[in-house]
Order: sequence, then C-alpha cells, then structure tokens
Amino acid sequence: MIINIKAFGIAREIFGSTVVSISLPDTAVVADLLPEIKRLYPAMNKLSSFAIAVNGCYATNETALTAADEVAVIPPVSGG
Amino acid sequence: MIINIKAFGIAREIFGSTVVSISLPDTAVVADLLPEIKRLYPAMNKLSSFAIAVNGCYATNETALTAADEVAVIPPVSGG
Amino acid sequence: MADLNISITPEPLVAAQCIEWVMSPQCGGIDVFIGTVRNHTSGKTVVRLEFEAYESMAVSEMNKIALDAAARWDIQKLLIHHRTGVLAVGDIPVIIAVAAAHRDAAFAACRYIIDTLKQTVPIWKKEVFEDGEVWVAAHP
Amino acid sequence: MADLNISITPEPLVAAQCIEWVMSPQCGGIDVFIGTVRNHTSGKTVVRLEFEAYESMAVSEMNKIALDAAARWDIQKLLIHHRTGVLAVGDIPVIIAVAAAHRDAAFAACRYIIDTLKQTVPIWKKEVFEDGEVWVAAHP
Repeated sequence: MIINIKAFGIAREIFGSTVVSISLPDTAVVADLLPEIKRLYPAMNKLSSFAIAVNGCYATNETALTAADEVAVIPPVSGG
Repeated sequence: MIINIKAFGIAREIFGSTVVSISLPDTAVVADLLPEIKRLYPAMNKLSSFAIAVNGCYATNETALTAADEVAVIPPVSGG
Repeated sequence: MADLNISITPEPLVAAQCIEWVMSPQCGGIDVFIGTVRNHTSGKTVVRLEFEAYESMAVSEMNKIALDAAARWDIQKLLIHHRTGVLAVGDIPVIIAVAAAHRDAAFAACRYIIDTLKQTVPIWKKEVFEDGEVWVAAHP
Repeated sequence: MADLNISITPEPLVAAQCIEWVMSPQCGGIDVFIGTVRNHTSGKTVVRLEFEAYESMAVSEMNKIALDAAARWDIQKLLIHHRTGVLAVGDIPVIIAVAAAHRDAAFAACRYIIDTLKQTVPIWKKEVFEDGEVWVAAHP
C-alpha cells in the first residue's frame, strides 16, 4: 500500500514537501514505517526524536496503518 | 501624651470615627496601647486579631510611641 | 532591577492597560492574576463589595512585596494595582502582572505576590449581602 | 463542566478579548499566561519567529489538555489560543486564561496547560536570527 505522510516543521524541510508517499506492506504498523522514513530521509536520524500521528493522535509502534489513514510525522514540538 | 489613632475597616466602625485620641504615659510602647484600646472599645476583643502600625510599618509590642507618630489600628486585612 | 508599577486607585482597573505596561522585548512570559468580585460567598448572594485601604501604608507594603519578589525571582516588570471603593459583581479589585524572560519566574512571583498581599497589605473588604454585611476575616 | 474556548489562528491574539471571555460572575480568580516573542535567545538577536501547526491535531491535543485540566481542578472557564505564521519581537504566540472560583485552581491549571502544551501540541517554532535560523528543539 501507499501511505501519504504529512510533514511539518523541520520534517517538512527535510522531506522537501508537505506530503510524501511511502510504499509499505499492507500489514505494516508504525514500527515498520519508522526505519523506512530514516532510510529515505537520513537527515531525520539527526533529530532529537520524532513521533508518528495516525488520524490526529499520537501512535505507538504497534499502531496499524492503512492507506486511508491520515499519517503525519511529528518532529519535536516547540509551541508556546 | 495624646496619641491620635487612625482606624480602618471594622475598627473604624467600632471606634465610630476614622481617628480617635487615647491618652498614654509619655514612655508608652505598643504593648501599653493594646489593653487601652480593648478597654475603651470592648468590641475589639471579638476580632480575630488586630495589629498596630507606627509610621506606616507594622509595629511590635516593644515599638515606642510618641505624640508625633502616625499610629493606626490594623484589623485583619482582606484585600485582593 | 525590575521595573515596578504599584498603585491603589478608586478608578476601575483595566487588564489590557496593565498587560501593555508589563510587556517588553526582553520578556518571554507574562503571568497575570485578576481578582474579580464573585456573585456569592458561602452560599450567600453578594450585592456589592466595599474596599477600604490605609493607602500610604498599603502602597508601602505592596512595594515591599514587589521588591521581595524581584529579589527572589528573575523578573523584569511587575505591576500591582488594587482598587478601592464600592465594587459590583464582576468588577476587578486587584490585578497583578509579572513579566520575565522565563515563565517559571513569572508564575512563581505572581503567586507569591497575591498570596502575600492578602496577608499583609492593609486593605479591607466588606461583603454586602441582601440581608446584611460582614468585614471579611474580621471575626474568628 | 468548564466552558472551553480553544483555537489556532493566524490573526494577532488580543489579551483583553481573552480575559473578557473567561470573566464570569461565578469566578473570583483568573490566571492568564501570555507568551511573548523575546528579542534574544541564547545570546543571539531574534529577527522573527515562524510558527507552523498541524492544525486539526493541535486543536485536538489542546482540547485533551483542557479536558484534563477541567477534570483535575475546579475551574469554570478555560481559554487556549495559539497563533501561527510569522511573529515579530513583542508579538504574542500563546494566551491561556483560566477562571475559577478560587485562585489555587486557576494558577495550577494555567501552569499545567502551558507546560503540557509545550510538550504535546504539534506546533513548531523556527527562530530566525540575523545570521541563520533554527527549528527550536529539533536537534539534540
């Protein structure tokens, strides 16, 4: 399946786009997405950390992914 | 000497005036004033507490009094 | 040294003006406490409050509190305004505003100032109910 | 249940309007936190800040924080406004206002909200200096 991933802040700059598409097995969970992001965008390894949000909530490694999900990369937040 | 005593809040209401004059020995300290206030205005005994200020600062029992001092009775404060 | 702005006034307090005064380019965080007159206390309906101050001493005590706060926390601007006279429900008896580079100092100082003000500043509040009145804290 | 007023907006935040919204006759204490853009950070001169938000999730996370605060403290009105876009020194990125019957709850909830917002709400800040720029907290 193809997962469209929203990117914000420094992740958007590293991706060079507000959305990127990443191909993953249909059974993929968040734990499968993380190494693929780091492989495709090595600069992501330099961040303090980053999280994945699925449908507007912070996901865990076990959160399942489908092509219909709204997936986003959340670099370290700094609001306020 | 005659000490003029400013009164505020409930003390003003008990005294029936914003200033009252109390006669004290010339060597009087605050500890001498307190029983005289309570004797002249027995309702002051019913307050939770009250303090004396001399020249705009909280006084202690040992603070000396002169006729030139600005003396005030400070019932329990409740600003804010 | 922090800039201080301390006053006791019979005029209505305006939060926007107080905030305007404490804002500065060096500051990243402002904490503001606004006291307001509640419509009830201990289950009784409040008609109005009457605030009376020993003004010269109250300003002096507020200054002491402000200097003490400025010594304890790294703050840049500090405002304490207290109103006197007759206040209706919703009116503002007190505004405290503290600006600091970092929010820790702003919160801590603001909290310290209102707590200490209520303990030491010679200002008195009479609560007037539909069926009586009481000087707050006067009696045990 | 507390009344909530939560938003993310590109428009300038106005403290007076936020305070107006939280004031109510049931409340005796209002605590307001106002974040402002400082003119320097780590010794460098700040030219401007750029705030970017994942808006739908940010509003959702701000709602979670507000509901959590309302469950933990007895508060009556709670406002969280965060701005996005380009901000200059002195501009206001965030305003939090909490009204409660008693000041303890207002202070505690306001502090909790700003601390938690900075940890969980997906909003990002780029500091632009005269000689470069940095996404705050992005790198170790």
